[in-house]
Amino acid sequence: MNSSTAERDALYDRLIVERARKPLHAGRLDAPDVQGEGRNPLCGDKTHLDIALNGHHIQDIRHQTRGCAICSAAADLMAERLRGETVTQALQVADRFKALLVEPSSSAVVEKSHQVPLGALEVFAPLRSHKARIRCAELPWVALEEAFSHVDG
Amino acid sequence: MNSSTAERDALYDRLIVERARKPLHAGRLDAPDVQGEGRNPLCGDKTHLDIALNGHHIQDIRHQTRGCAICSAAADLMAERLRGETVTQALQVADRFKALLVEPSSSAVVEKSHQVPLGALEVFAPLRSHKARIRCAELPWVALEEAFSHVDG
Amino acid sequence: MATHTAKSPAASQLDVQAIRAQFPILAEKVHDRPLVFLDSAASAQKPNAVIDSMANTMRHQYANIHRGLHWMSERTTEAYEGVRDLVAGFLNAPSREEIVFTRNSTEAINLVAHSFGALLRPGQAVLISQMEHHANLVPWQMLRDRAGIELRIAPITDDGDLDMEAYKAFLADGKVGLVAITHMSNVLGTITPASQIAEVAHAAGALVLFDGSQAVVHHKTDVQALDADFYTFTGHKLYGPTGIGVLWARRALLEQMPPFLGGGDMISTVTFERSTWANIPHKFEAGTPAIVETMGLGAAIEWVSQVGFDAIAAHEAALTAHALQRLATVPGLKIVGNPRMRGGVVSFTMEDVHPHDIATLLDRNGIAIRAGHHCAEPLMRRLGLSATARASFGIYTQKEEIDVLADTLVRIRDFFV
Amino acid sequence: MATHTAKSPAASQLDVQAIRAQFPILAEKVHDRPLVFLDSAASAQKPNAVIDSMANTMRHQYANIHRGLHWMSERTTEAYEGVRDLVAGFLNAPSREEIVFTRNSTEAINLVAHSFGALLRPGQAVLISQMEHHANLVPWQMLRDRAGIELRIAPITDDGDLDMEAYKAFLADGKVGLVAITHMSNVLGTITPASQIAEVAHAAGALVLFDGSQAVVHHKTDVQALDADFYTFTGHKLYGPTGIGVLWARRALLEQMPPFLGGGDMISTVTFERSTWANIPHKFEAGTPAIVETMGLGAAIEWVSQVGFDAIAAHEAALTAHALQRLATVPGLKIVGNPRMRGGVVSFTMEDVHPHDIATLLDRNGIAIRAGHHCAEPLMRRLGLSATARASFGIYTQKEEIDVLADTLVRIRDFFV
Ligand SMILES: Cc1ncc(COP(=O)(O)O)c(C=O)c1O
Ligand SMILES: Cc1ncc(COP(=O)(O)O)c(C=O)c1O
Repeated sequence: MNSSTAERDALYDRLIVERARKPLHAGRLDAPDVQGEGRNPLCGDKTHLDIALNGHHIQDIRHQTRGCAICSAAADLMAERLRGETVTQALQVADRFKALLVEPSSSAVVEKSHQVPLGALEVFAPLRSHKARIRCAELPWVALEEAFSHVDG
Repeated sequence: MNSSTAERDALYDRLIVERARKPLHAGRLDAPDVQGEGRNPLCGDKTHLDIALNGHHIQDIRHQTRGCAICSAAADLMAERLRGETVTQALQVADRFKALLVEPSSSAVVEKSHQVPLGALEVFAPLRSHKARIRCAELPWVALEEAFSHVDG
Repeated sequence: MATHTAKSPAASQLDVQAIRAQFPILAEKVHDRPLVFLDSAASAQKPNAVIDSMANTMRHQYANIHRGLHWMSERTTEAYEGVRDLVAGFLNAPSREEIVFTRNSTEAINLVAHSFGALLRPGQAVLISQMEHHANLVPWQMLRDRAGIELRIAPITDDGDLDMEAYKAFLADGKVGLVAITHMSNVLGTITPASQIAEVAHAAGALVLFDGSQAVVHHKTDVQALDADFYTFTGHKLYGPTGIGVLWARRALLEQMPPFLGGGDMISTVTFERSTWANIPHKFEAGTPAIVETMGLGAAIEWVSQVGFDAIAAHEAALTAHALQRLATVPGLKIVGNPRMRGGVVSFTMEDVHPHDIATLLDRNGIAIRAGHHCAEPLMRRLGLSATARASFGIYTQKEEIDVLADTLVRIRDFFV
Repeated sequence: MATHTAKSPAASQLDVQAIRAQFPILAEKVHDRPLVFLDSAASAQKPNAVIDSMANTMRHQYANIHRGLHWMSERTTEAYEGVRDLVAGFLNAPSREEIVFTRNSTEAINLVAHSFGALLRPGQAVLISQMEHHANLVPWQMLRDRAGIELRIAPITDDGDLDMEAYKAFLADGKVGLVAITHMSNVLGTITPASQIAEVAHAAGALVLFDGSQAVVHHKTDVQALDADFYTFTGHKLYGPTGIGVLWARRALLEQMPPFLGGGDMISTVTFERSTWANIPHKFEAGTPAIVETMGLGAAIEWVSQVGFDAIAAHEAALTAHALQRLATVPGLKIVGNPRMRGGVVSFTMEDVHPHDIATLLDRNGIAIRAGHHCAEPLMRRLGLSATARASFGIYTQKEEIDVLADTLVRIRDFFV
């Protein structure tokens, strides 16, 4: 297996493929407190988020995604990672995730990474070298930001 | 003297320079039968023609030219060549002059040249290799065509 | 200029290896794999003839054109205007003055929408089809919103052909001033029945523009035989440079149309009060044109003509047939569209694998295809899709590359299912 | 990217021979004489850095840009967008999104006349000057005739400077929405006092566009220091390719302005009913751009920046001073214009010898200059001339070439008198 194939497999980590095929956090909530939507008009991808809050904590979070494997898995792993976090923590994870997708150049990023662990979301790191696909992984986070734009942190 | 200098001298034949400086047929007529004007908006050159007819014959012809040496000399040598010709003959000379300025490719041109001699106008032949200057020499002939557009040949 | 009509059996056999050797980029590796470039419909690669023509112009014979009285300018002007003759021959245009150089097909269509659009009256309509590239849709929407021109959309059949009955019906009320339709779809590969489209349009009193961006690459184009009124194409898809495109239009139309851009070279005289326009085609070429790119376009046309459209068309037909057959064997793969006549473009989708994922995974194997809406969003909506994957073939494409594509698609699908 | 501000004394000494060696065309002969190219203001020659950058793009790393998901497309997109960064640095623009690629300066000005022009209201005015190139005159005439915008012309002094008093007076009634003035005259060589022009315009509530086609070549440009609102230039005069130009405009203006051309890449979403536009700058870049030429422009900017504007400006100032002095000794020769600040452009006339004859006879000696109205007919009328001869100097011009020019002019005059 040469390095390029290795990288390919890294980009499409088994976890990504599995979550894209069989998401664990897909669906809608009966009574979401906030909702958000992300759309990429360039390819028609779309994520809808339903979030139930308990005070400042995310009690439940579900997504409905139509998109590529990267986008679908990102939505599912995001939901998994954020359940139970506060809104503030969730937005910190969002920042950290964005930083993951650009070259790890500034030490500020490294520092932050000690504070907010990304967990399974780290599988998206190889996207760095696939600029054109980065927005696929970002789409659920766009929806998240929209959902929280109505909540004061 | 290398060939390029030779060609230069050929293009600006002594005759052209002299006629440009001291035209022999410049001026206006008191009572022209027909008049014509040629303008080149791209450089501001301008020739005005006054022609006196005697029946179908060109009795007198004068030009007033503001332009480069090629244009001025062409006007003066045209006037000289056409005085005394019929309108029909003048237009034949015009055709022949145009043909002189393009590559002598067709035998038709050669044939014609036996019929209508250009005389001193032959000095403009080197213009062939200076496409951008051809319209300088053509301007007086544009004026001629305008003048004769009101005369039935 | 090479003849377009060499028709010996030998001429229609294309020596793909010899051709590939003329495209330096094809020797490149991508992710350690040999480049398999199946994205020519987006933009084709360039042969040495084109690259060298541009470089040599800049190395040996360059100056700004028109009205320069010195040797470099006169020679460059001659060469530039010589390409106009070449293009006229390439399209079989009645006259060189009918060839207008633009940046690309998009600008050519915008020019028509602006300058011919100015001759249309409110209440008149422009008729396009459901399979247009945005380049042949958005300029007409802008004209509609600016000038009160109605925009009509002729439907396509499920196979991806223009629905000729519906097309005729759209022309029936005589309000359509212009039909603007692609000569070949960049998504479905459909080659439209252009002369029939023109005949029907003319019978209804409409003029007709063909977007030839894809079509000119694959077969010999003859605007007189098509009875077209406007025809556009773009250099970079014809193995030529970027930055250069062509509008052909009938002389009488160009003469009637007001200019598009103002500036140097397109005027006859200028005063502060008023300007008058140069003769066609210069009226439509404002400012310093893409001189070097025009030389490159000339080289591309000469090069393609030397290869010969009989050979090109035969080669691409064989490739396309092979691709349709091989792709049909890939599990879960669906070809999009089944048009009566097809150029070297095949769109497809795969069950359970999004086109973006297909493209990225193919790329990891050195295979370049395009995925997305291909600048034809409304067509995607008509097809009920948000994106397709698209492989497109050129003069340098090898059968074996299509085999690699099909085999890799099988592996990708395995990976996802 | 090379720094623009290296200021060591060594850096401002330009090694002309080393520079000339990088321009292959300068080794050419014309009419058996070494080429003396004094027509750079019309279009400059190209260094190997530019030629090679274009050829190597086509040889090694080319595909259509934007939305391509494969390696060649991603790398080409990065390189293309990288040039936007370079241009932003070159102009000291606050943001890369403010850089719009066009075909040339002419298209850039037409874009502003169209899209910013659409924001002006009847009764408002555009103010230009008497020394504008047709590119900065005709688009405004077309806007005037289309939209009922008044067109005002600020006079110049007999020396060829903008008449600042008259300029202020034209702004006094507050109706001027836009001042559009050249940053350097292509006929007189005048470098206009741009920051002063901007200050006066802003005080009167007008925005200001500078036509930098000539200016950017000769000195470092800083749109923020000038306090400009729009700035345009053209690649081919900056030792770069044809087919590529630049519009810079303030972000807020670009965001407000409606798009110019419609098509692919400039949209966000498209339905048959309605389209929405992409973010700036893409909103203004419809269709496949001049990709290869953009790379060439990037190479030109890097190359010029490496040479350094201190060195370039010093070299050209020395050449121009030498030319003014040498030409003054030619019998019957009159320099046209005597501006306070002058770039490397000198127009002249000669008693008894028409500029066309001068140009042709110089050309017979291998010397390329321009003769005519230089796309500035109204300026010619203001000067009471129908044409001038114009010598213009570039980075590769040698003092000796100016001597050859002057000597040959003496011989030409002898020949005629
Ligand atoms: C059918 C069709 N029309 C128009 C265009 C636009 O061509 P360009 O981007 O060169 O203007 C394309 C290519 O993108 C196309 O495929
Ligand atoms: C001052 C000025 N403005 C505008 C232009 C137009 O440049 P382009 O022809 O590249 O659009 C030129 C050059 O011809 C010029 O000198």
